Amino acid sequence: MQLYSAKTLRSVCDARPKDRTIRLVVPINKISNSFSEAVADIPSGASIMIGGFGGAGGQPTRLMLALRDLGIGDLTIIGNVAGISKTTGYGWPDDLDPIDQGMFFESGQATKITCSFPVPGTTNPLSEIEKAWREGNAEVDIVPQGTLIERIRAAGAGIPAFYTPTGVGTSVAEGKEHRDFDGRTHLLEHALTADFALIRAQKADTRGNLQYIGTSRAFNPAMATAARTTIVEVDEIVGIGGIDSERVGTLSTYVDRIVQRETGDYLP
Amino acid sequence: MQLYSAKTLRSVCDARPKDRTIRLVVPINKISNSFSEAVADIPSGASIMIGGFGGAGGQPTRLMLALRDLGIGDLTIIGNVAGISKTTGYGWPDDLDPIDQGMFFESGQATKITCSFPVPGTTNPLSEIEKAWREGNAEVDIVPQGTLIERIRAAGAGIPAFYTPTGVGTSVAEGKEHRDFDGRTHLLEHALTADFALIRAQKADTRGNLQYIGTSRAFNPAMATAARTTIVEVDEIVGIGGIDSERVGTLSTYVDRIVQRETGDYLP
Amino acid sequence: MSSKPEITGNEPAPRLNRAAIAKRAARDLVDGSTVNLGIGIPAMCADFLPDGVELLYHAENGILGFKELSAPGEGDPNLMDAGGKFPKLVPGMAFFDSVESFSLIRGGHIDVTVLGALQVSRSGDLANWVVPKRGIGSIGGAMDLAANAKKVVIAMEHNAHGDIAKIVEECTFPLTAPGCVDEIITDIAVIEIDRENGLMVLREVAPGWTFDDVQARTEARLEAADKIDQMA
Amino acid sequence: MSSKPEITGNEPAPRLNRAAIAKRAARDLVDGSTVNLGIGIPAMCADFLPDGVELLYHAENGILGFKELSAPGEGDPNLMDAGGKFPKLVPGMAFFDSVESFSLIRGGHIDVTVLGALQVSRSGDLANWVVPKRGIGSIGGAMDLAANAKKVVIAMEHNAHGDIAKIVEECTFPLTAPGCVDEIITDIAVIEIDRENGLMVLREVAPGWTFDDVQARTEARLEAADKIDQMA
Repeated sequence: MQLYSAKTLRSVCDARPKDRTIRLVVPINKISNSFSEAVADIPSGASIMIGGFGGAGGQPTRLMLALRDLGIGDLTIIGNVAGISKTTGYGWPDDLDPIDQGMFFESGQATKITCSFPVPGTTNPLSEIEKAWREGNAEVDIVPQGTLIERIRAAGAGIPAFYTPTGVGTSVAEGKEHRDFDGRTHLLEHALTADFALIRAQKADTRGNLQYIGTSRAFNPAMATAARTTIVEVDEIVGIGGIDSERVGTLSTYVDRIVQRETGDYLP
Repeated sequence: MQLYSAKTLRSVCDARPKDRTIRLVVPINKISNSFSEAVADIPSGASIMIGGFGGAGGQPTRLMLALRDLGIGDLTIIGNVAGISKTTGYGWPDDLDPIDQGMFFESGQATKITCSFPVPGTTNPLSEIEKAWREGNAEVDIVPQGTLIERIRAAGAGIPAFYTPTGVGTSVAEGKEHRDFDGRTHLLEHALTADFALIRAQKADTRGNLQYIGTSRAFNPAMATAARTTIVEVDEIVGIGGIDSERVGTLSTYVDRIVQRETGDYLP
Repeated sequence: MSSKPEITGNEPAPRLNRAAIAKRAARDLVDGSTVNLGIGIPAMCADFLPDGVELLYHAENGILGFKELSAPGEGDPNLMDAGGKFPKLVPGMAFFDSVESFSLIRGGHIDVTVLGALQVSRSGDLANWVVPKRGIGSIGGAMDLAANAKKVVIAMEHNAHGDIAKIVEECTFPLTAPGCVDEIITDIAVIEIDRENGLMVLREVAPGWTFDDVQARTEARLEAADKIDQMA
Repeated sequence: MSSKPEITGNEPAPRLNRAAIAKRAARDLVDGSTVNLGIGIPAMCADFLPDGVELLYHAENGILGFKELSAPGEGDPNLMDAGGKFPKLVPGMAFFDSVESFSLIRGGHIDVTVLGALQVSRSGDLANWVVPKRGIGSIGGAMDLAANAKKVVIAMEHNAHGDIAKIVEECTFPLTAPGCVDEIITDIAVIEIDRENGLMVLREVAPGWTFDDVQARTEARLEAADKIDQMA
């Protein structure tokens, strides 16, 4: 075995510019008293991941409403299926008026969205995102869903970039590095982070462990790992031990703030 | 928006050489009657992932014993902590003689291992892997644990390669591509697949969904996705619905064969 | 832009309806396979499975093993499919997040996906996510599915409104994935794509239709199979 | 190879024992942080946490939130820590697989890791996985932890058997990660590494020891802090 001295190795290794801010998990401090308090420090110009898949289940609807009411602007939104529920009813119970990410474009607060599904098949009526895009008020960055979630996962997992076969030979591939592995062409895709993640879970314990239910996981667990600050809306906050250790969907280390919904909230 | 014709795009896109073998999930066919039957078609020269972390929990011990008894040779083993339990007792109850991946080196059946932790701190007595390595009978490829599991995950997830900061400036980085992202140097690492994965779970349903318990997950779920054929050893086979939909740790699509242990098996 | 094939005279016989297209597509689905069905005609395949065939349905938002939908007005928002509908909770289902869902797709673990299309080219290129004149569209999971499923089947109406050809020599719409389509099932034909040789082989026609009838409504050059069967 | 520093005469005072090294290292652990402790002296930190400090312990094999170990001969093989011991099941624990475990590490979500070392260089290079003369070693999770934890603390005996220096100008053993160590806590000293300037700053000495005593047992050049405290 050869010996390696630091001197020869350092030539390929820059100093680590990693974020060394130690993030505490002192349980009591994670619980916010209200949705408005939980989002109060989000500044204009922030990038914000919004969890769920699209539709009511798994969407942090109360946090979104609080963010809208905060009135800040120039936001970049990162979502998945975005802004189509209001015009199509997608993923919402029939008896409720859908609420979706289009609200930030209706209000003019958001100027950009990165997502996989920003418009429905029909254009009558126009969705808020398409309206803003047509009027030149919003940049819409459309990413294949698998690439989008993998980029978010990568940001949380310390992977700055990876190769994927998805999107090769399409407009998605424009300007991207191509590389063949085992005779198949792939694209280089980069990690996607954000200043904040607003996510939704069924339960949190006071330490910040989260439990999800059914298909409400979707983008929530990965976004929790990828944003600098993760804020979660839950139906219920329970004590330590109130979540089965086998069913923790997001580790407490990733969670910064928890807000509990009011009992009997009519919104899903 | 520009239009893209197939002709201009094809220049960057090779035909897909992907594996188009359709893998069936007909439930009844997945259950093997014995451990020896489950491994019977593994040929000499095969690459074999062995799940768990190291130690008794999550290790497919009965499948390993059946593989050893099959008597085939020239095997490449892919594991994690490997072959240290027998000499140190690592991860085994005090009252049992530990069984570990060293058995394939003791028997001379394995000629290579890719793993993160092949030898204990002490050399007295020598572990089977170290003995085989010293005698020139085994190649030992030592990979950082996080890189190893991510490479296995990548193989299952259709990611041929990714960048990681781990290993930069060490012997692990030799001969690998280096690239800076955001001012930090990273290594390019490649997906790692295998012909077979032998894994361990607590329960399977007849369709092949798996449930894990405690820390017995470890390398098992990722290996199930990465190998061409996945064989699982379980304590119990239950009917459809016998596993909570919220607790499926490995999807049935990934599982090819299931073998149930005998009730009251003294081995953990 | 899409060209209008020259069609002389009336249609030789009625076209199949959407349900019949789905039924024909369902006939090729192999028992026990893991399947992802797109919205529209593809989703209808689930209603027409042959006896004894059971499929494991995957939805991008994180379910494997769902079956029928809840009645309108019922259902749980936390148990949605990728089309925004609410399936019933059935035994054997598995829930997971989007990372795992797309690992399954991108990793090549989906046996078959049935999708709709705007255009399919002779070499199997698929365009199904954006209409150029609208300028904005939704990719969703389509690019991952088209590029990575083991088999890609298109179930669609053969022509767009105004008899516009959708099966073309080369796609003029932005692609979803090049060279990915294995088979096309329409209201008048079943076409297999021999990608290696860049050939479209007509295998079946709707009752009362001939090779020439189908070719007249298809921009791409078709080859005739040794024996052309009747769709049923 | 490692050089032997010139040591004249006997030790000025007894060195701290292993428990005392762990106790000193434990003093710097911040309440509520996510921590991974290596085997040996680092693992002993858990026994010496100051009052009111609660840590969230992470083990590579997939637990967050474990506490004390089961009694010898007891414990469940399905509830192991990364050192191969069996912790007790306590409320608030979370179990996960190795993919998630190393996403947590590599993603920079571990606040502090305390590890042992064979050598640490003046610029913070760490060597702790292989002894060159043996030629084979185990990396395990050490490279991921050393390269990616927010803070890397080394807790070890200051010298190897035979008074061999472990704190050196440049490592001669194969590295675990370059430029990663923030602080070293030994049986005779607490040393902070100012990586930006490539300086090792001696902040504390064991009772009865002086800067010169420690420097004599250290190959790397040390700087004296403005005030050198006594370890306690």
